[in-house]
Amino acid sequence: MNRERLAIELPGLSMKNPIMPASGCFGFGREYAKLYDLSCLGAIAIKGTTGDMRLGNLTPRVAESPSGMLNAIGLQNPGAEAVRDEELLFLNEYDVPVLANVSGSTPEEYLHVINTLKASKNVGAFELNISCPNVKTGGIQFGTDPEQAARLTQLAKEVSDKPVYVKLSPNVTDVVAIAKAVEAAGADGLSMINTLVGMRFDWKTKQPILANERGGLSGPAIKPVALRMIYDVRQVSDLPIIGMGGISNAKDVMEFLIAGANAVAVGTANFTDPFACPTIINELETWMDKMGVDHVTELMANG
Amino acid sequence: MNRERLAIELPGLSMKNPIMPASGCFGFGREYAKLYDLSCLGAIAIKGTTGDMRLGNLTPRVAESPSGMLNAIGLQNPGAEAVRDEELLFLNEYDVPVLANVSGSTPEEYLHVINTLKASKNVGAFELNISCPNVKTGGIQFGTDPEQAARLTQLAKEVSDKPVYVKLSPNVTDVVAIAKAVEAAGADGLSMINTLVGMRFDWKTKQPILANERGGLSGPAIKPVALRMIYDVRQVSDLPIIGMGGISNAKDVMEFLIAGANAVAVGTANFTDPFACPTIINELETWMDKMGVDHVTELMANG
Amino acid sequence: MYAKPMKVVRNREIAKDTYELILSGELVQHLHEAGTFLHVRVPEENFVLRRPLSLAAVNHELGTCTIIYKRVGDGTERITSARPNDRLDVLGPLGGSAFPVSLPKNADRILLVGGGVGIPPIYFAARQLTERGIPVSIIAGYADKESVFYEKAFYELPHSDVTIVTDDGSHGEKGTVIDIVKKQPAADWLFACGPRGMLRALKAEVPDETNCYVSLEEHMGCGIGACYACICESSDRRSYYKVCQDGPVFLAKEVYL
Amino acid sequence: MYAKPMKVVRNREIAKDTYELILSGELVQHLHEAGTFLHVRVPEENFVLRRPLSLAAVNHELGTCTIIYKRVGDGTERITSARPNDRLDVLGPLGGSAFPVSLPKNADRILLVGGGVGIPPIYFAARQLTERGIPVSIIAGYADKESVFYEKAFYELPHSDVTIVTDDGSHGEKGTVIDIVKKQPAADWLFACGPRGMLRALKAEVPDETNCYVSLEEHMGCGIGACYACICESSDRRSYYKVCQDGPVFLAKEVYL
Ligand SMILES: Cc1cc2nc3c(=O)[nH]c(=O)nc-3n(C[C@H](O)[C@H](O)[C@H](O)COP(=O)(O)OP(=O)(O)OC[C@H]3O[C@@H](n4cnc5c(N)ncnc54)[C@H](O)[C@@H]3O)c2cc1C
Ligand SMILES: Cc1cc2nc3c(=O)[nH]c(=O)nc-3n(C[C@H](O)[C@H](O)[C@H](O)COP(=O)(O)OP(=O)(O)OC[C@H]3O[C@@H](n4cnc5c(N)ncnc54)[C@H](O)[C@@H]3O)c2cc1C
Ligand SMILES: Cc1cc2nc3c(=O)[nH]c(=O)nc-3n(C[C@H](O)[C@H](O)[C@H](O)COP(=O)(O)O)c2cc1C
Ligand SMILES: Cc1cc2nc3c(=O)[nH]c(=O)nc-3n(C[C@H](O)[C@H](O)[C@H](O)COP(=O)(O)O)c2cc1C
Ligand code: FES
Ligand code: FES
Repeated sequence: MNRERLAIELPGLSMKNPIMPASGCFGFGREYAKLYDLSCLGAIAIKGTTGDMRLGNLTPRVAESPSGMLNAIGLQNPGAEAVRDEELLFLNEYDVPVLANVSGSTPEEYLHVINTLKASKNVGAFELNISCPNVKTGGIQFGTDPEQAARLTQLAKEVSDKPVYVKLSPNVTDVVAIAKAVEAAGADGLSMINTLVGMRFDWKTKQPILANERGGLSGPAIKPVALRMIYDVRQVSDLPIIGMGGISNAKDVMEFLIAGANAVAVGTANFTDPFACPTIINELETWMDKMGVDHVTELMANG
Repeated sequence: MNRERLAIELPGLSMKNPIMPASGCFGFGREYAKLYDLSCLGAIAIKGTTGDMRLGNLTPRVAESPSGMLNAIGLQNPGAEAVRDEELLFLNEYDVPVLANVSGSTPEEYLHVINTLKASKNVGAFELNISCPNVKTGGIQFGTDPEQAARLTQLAKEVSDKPVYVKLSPNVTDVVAIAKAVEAAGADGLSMINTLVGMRFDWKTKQPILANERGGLSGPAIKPVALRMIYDVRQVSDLPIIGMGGISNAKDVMEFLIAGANAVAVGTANFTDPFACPTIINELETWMDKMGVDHVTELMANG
Repeated sequence: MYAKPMKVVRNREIAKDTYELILSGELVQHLHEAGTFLHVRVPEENFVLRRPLSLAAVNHELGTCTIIYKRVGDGTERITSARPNDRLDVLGPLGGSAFPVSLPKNADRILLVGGGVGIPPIYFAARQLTERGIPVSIIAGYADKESVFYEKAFYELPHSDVTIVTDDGSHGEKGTVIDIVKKQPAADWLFACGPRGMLRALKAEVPDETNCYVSLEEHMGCGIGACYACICESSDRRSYYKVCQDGPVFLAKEVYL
Repeated sequence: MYAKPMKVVRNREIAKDTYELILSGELVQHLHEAGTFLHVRVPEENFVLRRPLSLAAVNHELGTCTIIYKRVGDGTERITSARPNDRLDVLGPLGGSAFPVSLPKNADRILLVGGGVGIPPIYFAARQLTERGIPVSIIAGYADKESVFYEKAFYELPHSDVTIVTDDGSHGEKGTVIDIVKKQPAADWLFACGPRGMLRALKAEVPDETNCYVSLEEHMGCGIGACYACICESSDRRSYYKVCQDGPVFLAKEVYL
C-alpha cells in the first residue's frame, strides 16, 4: 500500500496519515509499542505533561456511561524532565512525530514544560491543554476565558520555537470566541475537543462513582458535539484543526474531515480496542479505494 | 400497588409519581393516549408552544448518533390559542397536571403564550424554554446570558399566577450562574437539561444530515452531563429541579434523584420505546420494593 | 398500534445489499394494508431510534409478514445479523394512510410503480389487488441487474403486466420507471413508492385525471405523530403533514415533493 | 498480550448471580499464571470499556480457560447472555505480576484466602500448587449458602485442607475469612484475593514473616498501563502503582490498602 496517499502536512507535524492517538489515552506509547509498530501512526500526542511529577486523583478514576466514559485521572505524569529524558527518548526510536501535550496550574508551569521539552528532536509541536476538567487549578480555567486563553497562547509562542496547538474545551458557551482569541494570539493550530464535564452516581451507595466526583466525558457519545464545534470554528478560521471526540472507525474520521478537521486523534477507542489506531488507518485506505479517492485531503469538505 | 409511595409535590404539580414525558417528545399526548392511559403519568410536559403557529425547520429534522439523537424540529406547534382550545382540552380528560412549555422569539411572545394558557385548569405550571437550540431568534439566546434569563423569568412571574420553571441550556460555561440568576428573579423551579448543540455529517454527500445543520443532542449519551449540571446547581440552590437527559430506565431515575433532581422527565426514550414512561414508573416501584424503600423521596441524595 | 416482540423466521440477502426479513408473531394479525409500515428497533442499545420499514407481504395463515430492506447504514447493517429465532422489538402497524386498494374498480387501469426499496409496498399492493381479481400494470425499477429482487414473484401474480427496468439496462428495459410510464397509456390509478426524485418526476408526468398516490419516506423520531420529525409540505407549502401519521401514502397533488 | 476473539464454550450460573464462563481459542496457549486476568469486551456497542476478569483455570489440553464472574452491573449482566459459540473479544493475558506459585517450597505452610469473586484466582493458584504436589490450606469465604461455588472443586484438590466460611453461617463455618485465618497457625506464604476491606484486615493480621500477596481490583481504562486509571498507592503513600501493569498481585507490605 502506498502510504503517501494518506500523508498530510500540519505545522510541525509531517504525518504519514491523519491519525494520531489522543493525549492521555496512549500514555507515552510504551504499552502500545508492545502491540504494534508505532511508526505506522501519523503522530503521537503524549500524556499531558506538567512541570513536576504529579500523582493525580484518588480512585476510581474512570466510570462508564452509554457510548462513553468519564475520566478524572488528574494529570498523573512523571514531570517534564522525566518525560524528556525517558519517554521522548523512547519514542525517538520510532519514525513518528510527537505532539507534546502541555499542562499546568500557572502560566509559568506551562512555559517551564515547553522550555524543558522544546529541544527534544522528535517533538514536532506543542499542544496546550487549557481544557483539562480534572485538576483544581489551571487546566480548564485557561480554556473558558478568551482573554486568559489568548494570553497563555502568546506566552507559549514567545518561548517555543515549535508550532503551538491549543486544545479547546467544549464546556463553554462560545467556543468560536476562544478559537478566535487564540488564533489572534498566534496559535498555529487547534485541537478540538477535550472532554465534557460529567458525573455518574452509584445508586446503591448514593455516591458519585468517581473519587473526584466530576470527570471528563469522552467516547462516541460526544461525537456530535465535537463535530459541531469543529464546524463552527471552521466557518471563521483557517487554522489547522486536529479533531477528536468519539472517533472509533474510519467513517468517523471522514465525518471529522468533512466538518473541518485536518487530522484527527483517537482517544477512548484505544481502550475499547488497543489496535484501534492501526485498524482505522487501514480501514480509511480501504474506504478511499472503494470511493475512488486518490488522496486523503479529497475527503475534506472542500476536497 | 399503592401509588402514594411514588407521589411527590412540586410547585403547581401534584404528581402521582416523579415521572413525566419531556417537552417535545410526547406532542400533546394524543398519540400516546392510544397506547396507554395518560393518567398514570406524574405530569405531562407539552410540546414547546409559541404565540402563533410555527411550521419549524426543513427535513431531515432528526439524525442519530451513538446512544443519542439530534433534533432540529424548530418548534413546530399549532400556536398558543390552538393549544389552549384543542390540546389542553383534550388533556383535561386525564387526571394529570400539565407543565406548559413556553417558547418564543421575544419576551412579548413568551408572555403572550403564558397569558393565553394560564386560565387552563389543567396547566399546573409553566416551563420557560430559554434553551431551544433550533430556532434562529430567541430560544437559546435567553438561556446563555444570566441577565437575559433573569429578566425573562421576572417578566413571566409578573404575568403568571402559576409557578414558573425555567428550562436551562447545557450549552454554557457556567450553568450555576444562570440558575442563580433565574432563582433570584423568582423562578419556582428548574428544568435541566435541554439538548447539547451537535451535528452529524453524511460522509457520502459531505453534507450535514440535518437540514438545519445543527441540532440538539439528547438521549443516554448526554446523561453524565445532565447529572453533573444538576449536581452543580443543587450545591447552591434549593429550587425544585426536574431532571432530564437520557433517562431510559428506573436506575437512571434513581441516579437523577441522587444527583439532586426532585422529579424527572423522559424524552428520547419515548421514541425508542413508546411505553417508556409507564414501564419506568413500574420498574421504579419494583426497585423500591427490592431496596425496601417506602417512599420515593428516600431515593434522593439526602433521603 | 402495538409494540410486540416478533420472531425472525428468515433473514437473507435476495439481491445486492437487499434483504428479505420474515417475521412471525401476534402482531401479524393486525397487519393488513399495503403502505403501512413497522417501526423496528435495532437490536443494539446504542441505537435510540427505530427504523421504519414497509410491509412487503403479510401471510395470515402462516402468521408471518415480510419486509424487504436495503443495507444503507449502521442500523440496517445491524439488522442483517439477526438470525432465525432472534427476537426483534417491533411497533406497528404504523401509518394513517395506506394505498387505497379498495377504491379502484375492475375496469380501471391501475399502474403500480416502484423504485428500488420503494418496491416492497408496491408488491404488497399488487398482491392485494390481483388477489381480488383486479388486473394491474407493474413497473419495477432497479439500479442494475444485481439489485433486482422479486422479479419472479411479480411475474407469478395473476392478471398482471410486469415491466422490469434497470438504470444501466443490465436487466429488463434500460432507463427509469418514468421512461416506461411515458410509454404506457394514462392510468386511472397510479400507486408509487421510490426515491423522492422519482416521485417528483411522476407527479409532473401524470395527467390530472389520474388518481396518483405516492408513499413518502422521511427520517422519523416517534413514528406515531408526536414529535414532528417527519413532516412533508402540502402543495401550497403553507402547511405540513406528518408522514408517519397522515401518510406515508398521500395523494400526489396534496403534497409538495 | 494478544487481542483475540474467543469462543464461548459454556456460560452458566453456578451460584447466586455467579457465572462460570468457559472460553476456547488460540489465546489459551498464552495463559499460564494465576492472578493474571483477561480484559473482556462487553458484546454491545454502547460499552466502551472492557471488563477485567481473572483466570480461574486453564486447560491447555482442551484449549479452554475458565472465568468466574459475578453479575454486579450492566456489563456483567450483558455477558451473562453470551451463549455457546458466541464470540467474545478478549485481550490478555494482562497483569505484570501474578501469584508467585513457584517460590514456596514443599515444606512451607501456604495459606490461600479468597472472598467472593476474589476466589477464582485463588482456585487457580491452588490448582497450580497442588498439581506440583505442594500442600495448601484454603479458606474460601462467601456471603451465604446460595453464593457458594466451586466447593466440590476445592475438596477435590489433592494435598489440600479446605475451609468454607459464610458471613451468615448458612454453610460451612460462620464468620469471615479473617476469623478463620486467626485460628490457624501463621503461614510462610499467604495469597489472597477479595474485597479491599478483607485484604486490609488480612494485612493487619498476618505477622511480618509471612510473605503476604494480595490481588487488587480497580476500575480500569486501558488495562495495559497506558491510562493511569487503575492506580493504587504505595505503602508510604508517596508513589503509585498501576494495578493492571504492576499488579494485580502485590506484596501486601508494598501497598497502601
Ligand atoms: C415509511 C417508510 C417506509 C420505509 N420502507 C422501507 C423499506 O421497505 N425498505 C427499505 O429498505 N427502506 C425503507 N425505508 C427507508 C429506511 O427506513 C431507511 O433506509 C433506514 O431507516 C436506514 O437506516 P440505517 O440505520 O441503515 O441508515 P442510517 O443512515 O445510518 O440511519 C440514520 C438515521 O437516519 C434514518 N434514515 C436514513 N435514511 C432514511 C430514509 N430513507 N428514510 C427514513 N429514515 C432514514 C434512520 O432511520 C436513522 O434514524 C422506509 C422509510 C420510511 C419512512
Ligand atoms: C484484575 C481484576 C480481576 C477481576 N476479576 C474478577 C473475577 O474473576 N470475577 C469477578 O466477578 N469480578 C472480577 N473483577 C471485578 C470485575 O471487573 C467487575 O465486577 C466488573 O468490571 C463489573 O462490571 P459491570 O459492568 O457489571 O459493573 P458496572 O458497575 O456497571 O461497571 C461500570 C464500570 O466500572 C468498572 N467496575 C465496576 N466494579 C469494578 C470492580 N470491582 N473492579 C474493577 N472495575 C470495576 C467496570 O469495569 C466498568 O468499567 C476483577 C477486577 C479486576 C480489576
Ligand atoms: C483517560 C483519559 C485521559 C486524558 N488525558 C488527557 C490529557 O492528559 N491531556 C489532554 O489534553 N487531554 C486528555 N484527554 C482527552 C483526550 O485527549 C480527548 O480530547 C478526549 O478524550 C476526546 O476524544 P475521545 O472521545 O476519542 O476519547 C484524556 C482523555 C481520557 C479518556
Ligand atoms: C424531538 C425533540 C423535541 C424537543 N422539543 C422540545 C421543546 O419543544 N421544548 C423544550 O423545552 N425541549 C424540547 N426538547 C428537549 C427535551 O425536552 C429534553 O430536554 C431533552 O431531549 C433531554 O432529554 P432526553 O435525553 O430524555 O431526550 C426536545 C427534544 C427532542 C428529542
Ligand atoms: S416521526 Fe414523530 S411525528 Fe412522525
Ligand atoms: S487501566 Fe490503564 S493504566 Fe491500568
